This record gives sequence, structure tokens and C-alpha cells, in this order.
Amino acid sequence: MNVYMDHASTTPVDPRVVEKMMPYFMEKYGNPSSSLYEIGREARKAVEESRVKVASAINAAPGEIIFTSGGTEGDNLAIKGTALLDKDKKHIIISSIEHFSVLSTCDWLKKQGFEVTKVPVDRYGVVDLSELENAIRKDTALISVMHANNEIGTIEPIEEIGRIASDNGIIFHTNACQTAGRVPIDVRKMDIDLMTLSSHKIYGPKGAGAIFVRKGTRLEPLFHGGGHERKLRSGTENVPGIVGFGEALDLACREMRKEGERLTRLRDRLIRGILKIERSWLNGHPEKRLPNNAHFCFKFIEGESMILELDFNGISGGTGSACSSPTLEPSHVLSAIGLPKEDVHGSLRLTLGKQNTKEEVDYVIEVLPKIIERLRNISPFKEDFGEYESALAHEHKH
Amino acid sequence: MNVYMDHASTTPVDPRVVEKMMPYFMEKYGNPSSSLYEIGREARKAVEESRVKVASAINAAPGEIIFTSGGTEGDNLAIKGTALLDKDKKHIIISSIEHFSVLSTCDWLKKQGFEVTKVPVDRYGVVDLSELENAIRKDTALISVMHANNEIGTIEPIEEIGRIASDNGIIFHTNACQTAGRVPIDVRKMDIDLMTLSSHKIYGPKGAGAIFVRKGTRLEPLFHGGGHERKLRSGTENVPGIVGFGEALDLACREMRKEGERLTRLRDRLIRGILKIERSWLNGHPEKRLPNNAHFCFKFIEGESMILELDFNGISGGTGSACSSPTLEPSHVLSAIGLPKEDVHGSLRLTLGKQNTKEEVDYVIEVLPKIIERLRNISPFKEDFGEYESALAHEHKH
Amino acid sequence: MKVPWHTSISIDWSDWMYSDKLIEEFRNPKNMGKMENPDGVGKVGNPTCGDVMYLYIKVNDDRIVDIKFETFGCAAAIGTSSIITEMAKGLTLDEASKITKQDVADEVDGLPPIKMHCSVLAADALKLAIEDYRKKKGKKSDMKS
Amino acid sequence: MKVPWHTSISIDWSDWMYSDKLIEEFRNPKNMGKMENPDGVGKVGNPTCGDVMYLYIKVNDDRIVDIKFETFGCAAAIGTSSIITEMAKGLTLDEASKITKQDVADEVDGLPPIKMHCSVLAADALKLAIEDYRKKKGKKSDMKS
Ligand SMILES: Cc1ncc(COP(=O)(O)O)c(C=O)c1O
Ligand SMILES: Cc1ncc(COP(=O)(O)O)c(C=O)c1O
Repeated sequence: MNVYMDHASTTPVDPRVVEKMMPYFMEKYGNPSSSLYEIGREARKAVEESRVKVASAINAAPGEIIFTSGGTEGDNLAIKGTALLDKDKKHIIISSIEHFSVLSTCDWLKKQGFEVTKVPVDRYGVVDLSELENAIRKDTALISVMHANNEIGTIEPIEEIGRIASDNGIIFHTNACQTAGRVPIDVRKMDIDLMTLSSHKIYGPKGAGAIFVRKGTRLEPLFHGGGHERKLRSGTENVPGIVGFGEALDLACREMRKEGERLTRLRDRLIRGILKIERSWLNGHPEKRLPNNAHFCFKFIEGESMILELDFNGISGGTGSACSSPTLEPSHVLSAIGLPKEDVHGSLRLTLGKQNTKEEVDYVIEVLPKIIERLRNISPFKEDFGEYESALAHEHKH
Repeated sequence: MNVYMDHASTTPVDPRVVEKMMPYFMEKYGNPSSSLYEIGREARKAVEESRVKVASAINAAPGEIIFTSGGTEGDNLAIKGTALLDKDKKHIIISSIEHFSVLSTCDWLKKQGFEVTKVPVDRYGVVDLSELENAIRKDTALISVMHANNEIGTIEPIEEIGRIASDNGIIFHTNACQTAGRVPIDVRKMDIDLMTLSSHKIYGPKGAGAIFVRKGTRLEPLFHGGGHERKLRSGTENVPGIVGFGEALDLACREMRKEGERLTRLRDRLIRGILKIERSWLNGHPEKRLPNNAHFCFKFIEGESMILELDFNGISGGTGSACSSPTLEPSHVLSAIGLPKEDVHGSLRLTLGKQNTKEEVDYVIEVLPKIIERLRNISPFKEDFGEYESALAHEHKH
Repeated sequence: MKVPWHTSISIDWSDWMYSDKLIEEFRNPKNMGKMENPDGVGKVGNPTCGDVMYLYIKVNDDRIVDIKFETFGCAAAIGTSSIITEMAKGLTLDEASKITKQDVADEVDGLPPIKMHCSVLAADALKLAIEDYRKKKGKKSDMKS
Repeated sequence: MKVPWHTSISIDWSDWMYSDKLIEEFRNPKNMGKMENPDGVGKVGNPTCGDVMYLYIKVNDDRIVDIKFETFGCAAAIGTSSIITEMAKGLTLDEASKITKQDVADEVDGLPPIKMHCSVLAADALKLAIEDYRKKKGKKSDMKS
């Protein structure tokens, strides 16, 4: 059985989306900037119609949507674009569990003379609001807190954060790559000034995305050139990508409720089944979590081997293990919620999607315990980390 | 008859390219970064195979290719990436006929404290090499001269410029968006350090492209994040886009010679036919020009009306007229080759492509004179610009 | 919370393209050509800017009885030239000189924002032609008196 | 000028994925498990880093007659643990202690660059196990003399 359960990483494109995109490769291939002839106008129409879909999905106006190449570009544009504009404000507030596209951008800004405060989260991954308020300074240029975390699935109190930001006159950015199309978003109600969206997380094509830029919010562009997208993002528009993204988001919003309920049921079944494994637990918030996210830890297991074993059994999943990361660093998110490093290695993320069925969930519930057992068998640790635990305890005393 | 002759703006995607892309939307949809499971490895393979194709097309090594979302991103990344790295070098040399993605990027860098020298071109659009050499300073960080101009099609002496740059130890960037796949490129022979490629100009999908970064050349990234593409361009790779781009470039190179000869014949036929129109002339170099580019001026005609009239007749073309530009500025390229503003308005760019036939060329040759006649009929100017010309002459004396 | 995907928002295409009405005027301009012995001429614009309009009027009894134009410029310039001749024909001079750029733009069902200057040109050309007529007439009556 | 599109360049997949050989060792590890009364034990790594290897040897006549491992870690750690037990079994202690990380990596047909530290761990664990044996033996012979 082939079971893809890594939808937080990327998703297949919905066949209805591919169908909408197809005419824009070989027939309506015009450049939207060439609106003096028909084939260019067709492309322009497609782009603007998609803009309306994206705007409608989040209660924005079409003029507030800027198309990008994806979530990473969006986060960079929103954050650098704000930071580099106002020379007097040199402080940025983020949470300690942001995606790399926010974290690394802020690390770069630090090198450019910015100060960055990382607000801690509780053991469920929820941002500490009073710490957030305390972090605010006169020269705070931006607050950026993700809508939902891509690893543990925790949904942040965005409306409250939006209110805090707006009360303090600070621009508020949220990275909604994991939530758009999965949970309702209303940029007005949530007081959001800037928001990042990505297409390939919601059954749209890779290489597309958008940022919402509230009317009146100014940004320094990342790409200079022909002045496309209200001068905020030059470059020939990726018409099929934009069409596909708009369609995917529209479909996801239309089907959000029904699919969300279905996924929640599947997710809870998965969680119940997996937690029967000894020395395992669930990470992230028990209720305030993405309908499709299940995130576990298993003691004495290293995640990369677990993912490989799952792959041998046709199952695709993710882990926050250091061994699986290109930098050999264990997940900063799992550290932020207080997990010791040796436990971070044993993490498993299963994120559900449209094609997943109850049978698939049951298959995973059947296969995983055997994998865990086999790996624990190979491991020198079965009951505890033995001498290491005492050594660590010793270390901590210093 | 529908005749698309704006291939310098964008091209339809080759059906063979679309076919190669298709599996990566719904079947091999994995994230190339997830190489621990099969569907991720498939995506990784596709990306790396495309990288080899792109590298081979320009005589580079695969590790020297960084995939981007298109030409504008590539130019921004190459130029800002170089400029922002070495804090001591604050001077950049470009030609006066660069694309907006280079020009506007340099305008932005000026605001960041850089000095930019624009080297003039002759009346054919060829960069003045001795002026270029004279412009070099101790603190010159970069020379950026496009391989061929997108408006008038003139091919620049890149090999000579490469030699000058390398003799002076200066990094050399060339924007090859119009040439890759159309004329041969060898980054070693041409002493190129950085080169921009765009997919949608050569029958590949929009939203894809690459830069060549010579081994040892360092860059500051534009996108920070997960560290994709050797840390130079974070963000989930646009797998279908990358696959399509690699395939398109490969096909274009394989068919370059034959198609180039065919296009040259068509182009010359078109030029001969059009130049029969009174008070018309060809812009750009008579020989050193892109095989698919024909660029004309017609006295007493404003280009936007001409393009619209052509559209009514099913023909898609481009113009450097101010009225057709979003900034209402006439083409800086046509000004740089010495055309007075009133003549710039009367410019027409016809750029040929794969589907164009002799019949289509003949159709354009038949239709255009009637359009010119009609517009000249509406115009108060038929023989000269009358009182305006003398007024202008008067002005020039001051 | 309400999911607002169903909100219907309409797109303002005039940001991107000409109205059908303007295209129609551009393709089939009325009153196009030079006028022999006009009573008044208005010339506006400049070839370096890409737009030049010549407007010719014939006046009888303070009323525009004939009107013609010659234009070098974009579709908006040609279309608004044509429409203003249609609007002005038959009006008294006082009525005609009250035509504003907005009237012109409305008459062609709107113009892209960056093309609004074309309707300004058209309205100005008409005003200049009327002024020219009045100046000449003034001179004539001066001569008579 | 030569158009070099036809140049054939091969991709080094080991940047991205494990060799078939390593995967085979990971899936079917040899000599896996705890050893009762080993003559020497080598323990390397640390759970906080994600890799721990225990290597147990039984020695007879200066020769490794039995060898076992227990590993907590990634596929590379498990695979290289398995392969080094296969490589060392039957060798004299001197021969075995000459096994380098490169030997280990070569034996599994190469490792992704960022996984090379796993082959270091395996080689180190073997060396430590041999040292442990020699230390113990030294003590025993000390006692005897
Ligand atoms: C929360 C979050 N933000 C940003 C990104 C980056 O988006 P993209 O891969 O489209 O660049 C991702 C996914 O990779 C994500 O999960
Ligand atoms: C010469 C040149 N450079 C850069 C670009 C920008 O490329 P893209 O549209 O892929 O961003 C273009 C085309 O628009 C071009 O013709």
C-alpha cells in the first residue's frame, strides 16, 4: 500500500486545478503585460480572476494580493520589505517556533543591525501573549507570528496577536502557509497587515504563492524590474501557476468544512492508534491544532531510521530528527516546547490529506508498532537512556 | 489568420515540454527535500537531471546552476547578491540598454550608496568597449552587460567583455534571457561568472529560470530559509517548472542550428518586405542580431495604435512607444541608440518563433502597410513634423 | 468565523484595457481629416510626448456646424478625438466649451487611469479651437468697427 | 563555437541518497544484539546527538571470533555498525584496529557527505572495544604475574 502522509511538506496538485492550468501553457500563453493584443489580455484576465479568488478566500481586496513564487519568497518579501523601509525601527518580534523562511530572514536582518526578540511558547507550542506584549518596544518595526506551526500543527491566537499589534501601531505579519484553505482566515477580523500564502501546500502547483499586503502598508520590493504587481514584485507573472493557485485556494475554502471534519476524524483515529505504542506521546496542542496534523515522539528511536522503515512499507512521513536535516540540527520547534534533544530525535510527523482513507490510517497503525519494535531491538536503549541519562543529569547540575 | 510575433516577450510552452512536466503535478508530486521516501527522491532526481541539462547547455557544471523563478529574480540575485557581499566595492558598470530587471536593480543599489556607470552603445546598440574599459575603477564590484538586447536584438561582444572583466579581476554578469537556446553560449570560453536564464522565453513554462554561478563566486542570497539550492535560493523547488525549463533549454539547444537558420531566413524576408514601407527603417545591428528579431521605426506613427491595429488583424507584436508603457516613458534602448523621442514612438518589434511560417510573414507584410497608411491618414503629419520640427530645432539651439 | 470565499468582487478591467466603446471609436473614427478654411483651429500636444491633436471647427450663428480632427497618438488619443467631435457637433460655442475631460472619458465608457491625459488633450483642443475662432472673429469685428 | 549540450555529466546521487548497499545493511543488519560476557566493549556517541553505538567483541588467540552491535541512530549509523562487524569478524586485533572510516564508507559504496561521521563512529567503536579488551587483558596478566 502506498500512503502519503506528508501533506505539510507538499501536496499533489488537485486534478481540477491541473485542468484549469492546462490552457495557459500552450494556448493562452500570452504575457499579461502585453494587454494590447488578445492573447496577452487573456493572460491578464486569468491573473486578475485568480487575484479575486485569493482575495475572497481571506476577506481581502484584490488590490491587496501580490503574487509570488511561494512561501519562502513571501516571508522574505514581507519581513525584509517592512524592515528595510523604516530606517528608525530596528526591532522585530517573532515566535521561537517560526519556519526557517522567517527565522533565517531574521538572522540575516540581525547581521544588518536589527534586534530580534523570539517570544517563547508553552509546552503545546502556543505563543506566550504576555511575553509578546512585554517584548514590544518603541522601535519595533514588525511582529511576525505564524498562523499554525508546520511541525506540531499548533494554531496560534492570531486574532489576539493582531489586536496587540494594532493597539501598539505595529505592523503584523503572519505566515499562513499551513492554514490558508485549511482553517478560516479573515484578515480584517484578525487585524493582519501582511500574510504569506503558499500554493503547493493546498493542492496547488509548486512555484506559486502570494502575500496579502493591507491597503496602505508599504513594502520595499525584493525584485526590482518592470514594475509588475504594483511595483512590489517585478517579473513576468507565472500565469499557469497563478491560475492554479487561485483555483486550489478557492476549492480548498469551498471544501474546508467538510474535508476538515473528515480529516479531524482520521487524525484522531490515527492518534488513538499510534499512542498505544509504549513510551510514545503526542506533541502540539490537543485541540488547537491543524485538522490534518499528528505529531508524535517515541523514546529510544531515531527518526530518520523510522522514516526510512516507513518508506520500505510504502508510507511517507516526516521527522524533526537532526540526522534527517541538512544542518544536522534537531528541530528548534521541538526544543522550544521543552523536549530534550534525545527525545526530539524520536519524532514523527504524519500530516493527512485529501486522498488518505481510514484504511490507510489503519495500515499505518498496524505497521508502525512493528517498526518501532524492530528499531528498539537494534538500539542499546530499551527502558531508559541508562548511563547517558545520569551523565546528562550530572551535566545539568553544573 | 492568427500570427504571434512577440516571442521576445514570451513563448508558448513546447508540447514536448508540457508532456515532461505533467507527471510532476499529480503523480511525482514529492518535495525534493524529502529524499527519505520514494516520492521525494523522484522529485529530487527530476530536479538534478534538469540541472545537468541546463549545465550542459552552457558548458557549466551542475553545481554551478541555481534554479530561480525567472529572469527578473535571476538578475536581482546576481547583481544584488554580488553588490551586497563586498562592502568595499561600491561601483557597478552596466550598459545603457540593459533590461529593467538590471536597470531598476541598479537604481535601487544607487539608493544604497552604490555608483553605477552606464556605458553607451553605438547606433546599432553595440556596447563601446573602450568606454567600458575606461569605466573600470579599483572599487568596481561588477560588470553586467546583457548578451543580446530584448528590444532591438543586438548581440553584444560578450567574449571580449568577459576578457576585459577577467583581466581586471572583476566579476562579470550577463543577462542571457534572450540568447540561451537561441545562440551558442559557453560560459568558460566567454569568461562569464554569473549568467541569468529565463524559461518562458524559450518554450519553457513561466515561473522558472536559473542563474549560473561560477564555482568559487560567492553571492548573498535574496531568499533566506531552508537553505535550498546551495543556500543561495531557499524555498521548495518548483519541480514541474524546473523539469520543463531543463527540457525546453535542452530542446532549444538541440534544434538551435536548424531553427536559427530557418528563423534568420524568415526574419530577413520580413525585414525586406516591411522596409518597402515609406519612411521606415530597421533598428539594431544588421548582422549581429538575434535570428528571430526584427525591429522597425515608422515616421509619424504612434506604436500603441499600430499594435492595436495589428491585433485587429490577428497579429501580436510589441513596441517601445511611451503610450504602451506603464510609466509612459519611451524606450531607453531606442533613446540610447540615438533615436529622437518622436521616432521612438513609431517603433515596432516583431520577434519570430517556432510556429511562424512564411505565409504568416507574408501576411504581416501585406497587412502592415495598410495599417501604416490608415494611421498616417489620421495623423496631421504626413511629410514632416512641420512646425514641431522647427520648434524642436529651435529648442535644441538653446 | 465566516469564510468569505463566496464574496463576489468585480474586477476593474479599465486598469488593463480599453472599453469596447473606445475601441469602436478608434477603429471607426468620425469626422477624421483636415478641414479646408476652418473658422477655428486648436492644436495641442507634442510629438516627443507621443500625442498631437489638431481640431478644426466651422461656426455658424455661434454654433459648431462642422468639426474635424487629425491626431498622431495612441488609441485613446484617436478615440477621444473622434468622440469629442461627435459631442461638440451642433452645440453652441458656450455649450461646447463646457465639455470637460470627464465628459469625454465618460462618453467612451471610461479610460485606463494612465490614459486620462488623452481626454484632457481632447477637451483642451476643443477649447483652443473655440478661442481661436473667437480671437479671429474679434479681429474681424474690430476691422469692421 | 561548440554547443556543449551533448556533454554527458553524471550526477553524484550520494549527495542525496543512500547506496543500495547501505540500505541493505540497514534493513538486514548482521550481528545485531547484545553480547553476554563480551571480552571487550566499545561505546561511542551520545543520545543528544542522535547516534549511539555499542560494539561487543569476543577474542580468541588475538583474533575477533565474535562481534555484535547495538545502535541507536540513523540508517547510516545502523548500516555502518552492521558492516563493520562483518568486516572485523575473524580478523586479528591488529588487523581490525587498522579499519578506517574510509574503509567503512567504501564497504557500503559511499555515504552522503553529511553522514561520514557515522563511519567515524563505527571505526571508533571498534577501536574502543579492542582497547577495552587489551586493558582488561593487561589487568588479568598483571594479576597473573
Ligand atoms: C509554515 C511554512 N512557512 C513557509 C514555508 C515555505 O514555503 P515554500 O516552500 O512555498 O517556499 C513552508 C513550507 O515549506 C511552511 O510550512
Ligand atoms: C532581456 C531580458 N531580461 C530579463 C527579463 C525578465 O525575465 P522574466 O520575465 O522571466 O522575469 C526579460 C523578459 O521579460 C528579458 O527580455
